[in-house]
Amino acid sequence: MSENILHNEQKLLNLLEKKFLLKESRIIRAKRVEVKVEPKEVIPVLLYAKENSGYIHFAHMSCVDWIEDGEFEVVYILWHPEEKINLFVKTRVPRDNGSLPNIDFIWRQANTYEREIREMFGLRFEGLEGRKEFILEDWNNIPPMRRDFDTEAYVKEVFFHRLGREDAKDVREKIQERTDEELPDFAKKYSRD
Amino acid sequence: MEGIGYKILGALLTTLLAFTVGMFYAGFRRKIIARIQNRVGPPVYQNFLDVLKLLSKKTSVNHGIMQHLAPLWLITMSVSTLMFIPVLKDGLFFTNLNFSGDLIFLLYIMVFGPLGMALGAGQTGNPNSAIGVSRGLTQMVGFEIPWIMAIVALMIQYKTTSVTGLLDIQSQNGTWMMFSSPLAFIAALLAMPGMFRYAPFDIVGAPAELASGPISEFGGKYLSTMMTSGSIFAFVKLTLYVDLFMGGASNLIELVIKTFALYMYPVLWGAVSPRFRTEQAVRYFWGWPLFFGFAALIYAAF
Amino acid sequence: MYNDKESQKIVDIIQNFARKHSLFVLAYGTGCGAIEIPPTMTSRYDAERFGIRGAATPRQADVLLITGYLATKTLKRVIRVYEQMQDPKYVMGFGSCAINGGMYWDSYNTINMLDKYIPVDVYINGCMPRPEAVIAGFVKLQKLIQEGKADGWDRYKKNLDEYRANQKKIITNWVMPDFNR
Amino acid sequence: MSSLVILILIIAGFALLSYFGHSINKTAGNIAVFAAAVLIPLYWFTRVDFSETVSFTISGFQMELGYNMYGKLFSLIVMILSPLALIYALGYMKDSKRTGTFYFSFLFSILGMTGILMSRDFISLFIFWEIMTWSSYLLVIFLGKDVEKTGIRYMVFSALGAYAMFMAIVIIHRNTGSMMLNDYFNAFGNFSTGTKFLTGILLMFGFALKSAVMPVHVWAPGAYSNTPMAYTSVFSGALSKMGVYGLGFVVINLFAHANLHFAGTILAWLGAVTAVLATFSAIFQDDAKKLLAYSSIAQLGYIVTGIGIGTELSIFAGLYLAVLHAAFKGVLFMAAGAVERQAGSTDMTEVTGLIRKMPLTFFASLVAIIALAGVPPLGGFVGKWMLYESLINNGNFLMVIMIFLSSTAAFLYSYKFLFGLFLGQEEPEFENVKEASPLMTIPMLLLSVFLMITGSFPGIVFKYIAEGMTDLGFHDVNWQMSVLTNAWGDSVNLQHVTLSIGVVFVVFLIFLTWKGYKKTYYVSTKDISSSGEVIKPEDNMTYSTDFYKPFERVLHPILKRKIEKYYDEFGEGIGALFDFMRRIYTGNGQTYAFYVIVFLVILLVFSKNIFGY
Repeated sequence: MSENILHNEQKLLNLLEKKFLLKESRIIRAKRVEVKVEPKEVIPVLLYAKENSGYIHFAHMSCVDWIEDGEFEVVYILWHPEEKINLFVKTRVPRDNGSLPNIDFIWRQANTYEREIREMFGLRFEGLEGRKEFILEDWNNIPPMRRDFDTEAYVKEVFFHRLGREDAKDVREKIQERTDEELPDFAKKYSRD
Repeated sequence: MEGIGYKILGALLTTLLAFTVGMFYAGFRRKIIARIQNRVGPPVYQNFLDVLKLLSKKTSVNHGIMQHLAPLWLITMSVSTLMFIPVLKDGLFFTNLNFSGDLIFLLYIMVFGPLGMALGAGQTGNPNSAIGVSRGLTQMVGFEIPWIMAIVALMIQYKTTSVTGLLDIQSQNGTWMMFSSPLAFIAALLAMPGMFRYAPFDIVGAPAELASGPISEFGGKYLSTMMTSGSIFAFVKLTLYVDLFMGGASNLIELVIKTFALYMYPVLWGAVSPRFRTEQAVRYFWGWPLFFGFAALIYAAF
Repeated sequence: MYNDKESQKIVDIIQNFARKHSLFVLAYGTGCGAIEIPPTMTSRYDAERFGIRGAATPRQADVLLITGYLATKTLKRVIRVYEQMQDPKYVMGFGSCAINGGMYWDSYNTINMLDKYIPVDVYINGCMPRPEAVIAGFVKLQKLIQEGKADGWDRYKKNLDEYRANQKKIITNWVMPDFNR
Repeated sequence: MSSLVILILIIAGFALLSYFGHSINKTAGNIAVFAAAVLIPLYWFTRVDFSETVSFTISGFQMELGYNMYGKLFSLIVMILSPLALIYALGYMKDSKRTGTFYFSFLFSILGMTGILMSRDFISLFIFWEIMTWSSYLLVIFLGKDVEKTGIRYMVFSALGAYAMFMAIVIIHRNTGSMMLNDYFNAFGNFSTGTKFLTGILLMFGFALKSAVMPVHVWAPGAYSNTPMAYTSVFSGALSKMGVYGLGFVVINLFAHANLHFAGTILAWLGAVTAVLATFSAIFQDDAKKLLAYSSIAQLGYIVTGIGIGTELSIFAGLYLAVLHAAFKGVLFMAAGAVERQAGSTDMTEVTGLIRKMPLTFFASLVAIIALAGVPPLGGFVGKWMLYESLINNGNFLMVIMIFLSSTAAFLYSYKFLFGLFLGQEEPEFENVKEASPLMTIPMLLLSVFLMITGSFPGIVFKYIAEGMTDLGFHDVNWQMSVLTNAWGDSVNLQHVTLSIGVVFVVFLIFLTWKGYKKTYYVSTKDISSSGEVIKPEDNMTYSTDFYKPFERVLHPILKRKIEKYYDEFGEGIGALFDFMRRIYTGNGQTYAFYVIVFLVILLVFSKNIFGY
């Protein structure tokens, strides 16, 4: 990796570092830049990236539940169509009573992601409009994508299970148990033995 | 009294004939389309099984009296229209009541069923049904005009308005009207696929857009009555065309050959066609068919 | 009456013959199985030779195909569609997802056993079943109809309370119209 | 005293009685109206002597009243439709104010129509014509809606018509020295060509205006839809027929006798164009009343076409359609009124699903719509058949196509009317709508029974038409009770039609209803197949906005713009043209009368200088 190749990435980092108070910033690899900011810095950084640096495409927005730290990490992924660089803007908010600013006035499609995150993680976005119910229907448990939501217990409680699946082991183990059975001819050539 | 007995028997036989022939034609249609698509296709008697199955459904649902009556209006229209069309030129059984109706009457009675059907479809409250009806009525305005022009041309040319009269003229002249007034025949023929509502004019019941349109709330015995009516009506339309333009038929075999030949035209066209939009369909009908209709009228009048 | 072939009346035999050879299929396109239906119906496998044809609305349909996993949200719609169909009606479950949840067995929003919620007459296994398997499933269903054993609709009416209890366990906000046949 | 004078006095008396009755007490007034509705037709049917003539002289002008058979035919419409509409009005106007004025004007317009049909001279014709116009004007502005536009427009156009008629009358008087209608007809052959045309066209203009023929129809949609529906049934059903009555005797007596057929042909063409354009406009209306108003114009177009053609069968068809139109449009306007009263609106994009709430109204409208559409086996078909056959026999093939186009397109608005108001999803908003009171439903049902009977036995109407046509110079008109015959000898036997349709219908009704009777379930209109989605009660799934969008798209390249707009702008143009008249006309009757008198004086004084007679 020569310096030349990472020229654009470095330029972006320098600009952002000069303008904003970044918690952390690094070039992950070529075409990948990551910055970590405070929640209140999110809108300025995104606006700056969009208006001044050419990151006009809002590619994705996702949320990670860091239950150990008691925080949610929200990742905004932007894309520069000419320089072909992904910019990851990461921010952390407290799991309890944390909230983020709404950014759907910058990119309208962010509304969809925000509503999904609101529903799946229970993270609040200030000033986000739209129906509360988005993908889930009549959900009255804790938001299902939180890590303290015990999916398996929920599934065992709510759904029925067909016998034969109760151990829920990997299929390969089941096959392993049957190795002494005679395989049919056509299956032999796919066999691992 | 014996005459009346014969008449009733004849009427029943005619209805049965129309039903059977129509059903087999629909079966052939499915078979032919399947063969064109390189499939085996269902057996030709498949439509009988469909009707029987639908009839044997244990429940049927309606949204009110108009929906209950809608299939009834359709089948009443089909059977009554059949009663006023000479199926054979001089059969004992198949003359029915054709002496007491004429072409204008036939045109109007043919609308009786679709109107009732539209009312029934309207009562279901399904938006797809209403959209289908709106499309269907619009399409009707489209194809009726060239078809009426063709008929009026015949009527003005031969100075009679009854089907029987036109049949007599054809047997007297020894020529079919498709040869003696070809322009009218072309106009009527071009309007015909619209009447059959096969592709590319299947805009009313377009399953992919409208979930089968007006009939989307009809099931069980209602749907089976509609299918019965549809097959009878297909036969009626074909027979009317044969009577008007192809000199009628003096026995059943001739009738079947002529109607089947005529039936192949919308079927084969439909088998290889996508679907028109409504306004495209109407513009089609108000294009060349209308031109030929005018030409036929001018030919007939001067 | 439908328990064994000997006790069928002649009317039933005729009716079952017609029902067997005329299956109007409503493909409820959930999951990946929906893509298996077009090849089944078109030139390559041509299901129409068995009298199987598509129906656009539940009112006209005989067979409801559940082609894959069912999310709880979709289940509500499926139940609605199933109840709108006219008796006798049959259900076919496609693939392991419909049978036991398949790879989504531990998802918080995917049901695992379809037959606890609506009566299933035929399951086709596979992930996804190929069109040959689908046709084999149809043939099996035809056989069951012929013998009068495809009586899921009857079971549903008889055990409505049980089915309702299972359905309401998942669909907490129950706002469906009544099913009172 | 003569029975004719007594009839007029009775109607006038009842008008005053109901006016004063209503100013004392509503019940008293209603009793007076009910008595009028019963006694006037009773007197007409039992006591009026149709061979009687009354003549008297007022200031040198000889006037004569007396029925001929042609007038009797139209009187039949008036005498059957108006009482039913009066009874309907008792229900319809129950909660409104100023009912006294309403019934007074209503009865006076009946008086005007009755008078017109028994006038044998131009002076009394003109007087009664004006009585009819004034009283109907009062009813057009009765609700106070849109007076600026529709009221003034109606007034201006009526005044134009009146001027035209009056000019014709003055010219005729100059030429013949008599005011008698018959003298005019007899002398017509000896007139100079200019006079023939001038009198004929002026009279035709006056009459065509009332029957809303194409260039002068602009007043009609607004006037029909703004009037209280109880009166609109008479307005459209009977009052517009006065124009047809006039056109009939002008066209047939003058042009046919003086071999001026082409004038009739022009009239027929105007009728056909009216029918097509008005039908297209009706299709795109969202208000049921407006739809019916345009439909009335279209139907009057058929009638005018029939009369304009001038052959025996076509006039027969035109007159038959006139009778039938009175019946079915009467029912439809009454039904629209019932819906308006019960559900609060006639906007077809709002009102849906009243069929189970108002079954009787629906049934009556269904019958009327089937008759309107001309579908066998109801009475409308008979008129349509005769009209087509007469046109085809006559070789007017382009006109046939236009009429066919119009009546095929009529299915569109026919369906839209029924679907928009009665079918579609049932909304909780209209949960508490009740069927209209028997006072309103019974007149509708009576008229629909009439429509059903005429489907198989149109002879009951033919009888009067054949009698009436003898006065127009067609003797020995062939008619049979239930067989229609055209000039080429082709026929339709209506009893066979009705019988076969009836038998098939009943057979399959039994089959469909009995087969699995216990397994047929009723479900609500919210239970529809909508991809499994559960429709909430407040969700309205009815497709009623832009209902004929495909058709609009079809017509778009032909007309290049929306038809309503075209009509509106046409109306606006005419309105602007007569804008100066609004300054002259204050919109009240006295100034109008004053102007008419001034005009009369000017004409009488200067007519020699103007026309050179």
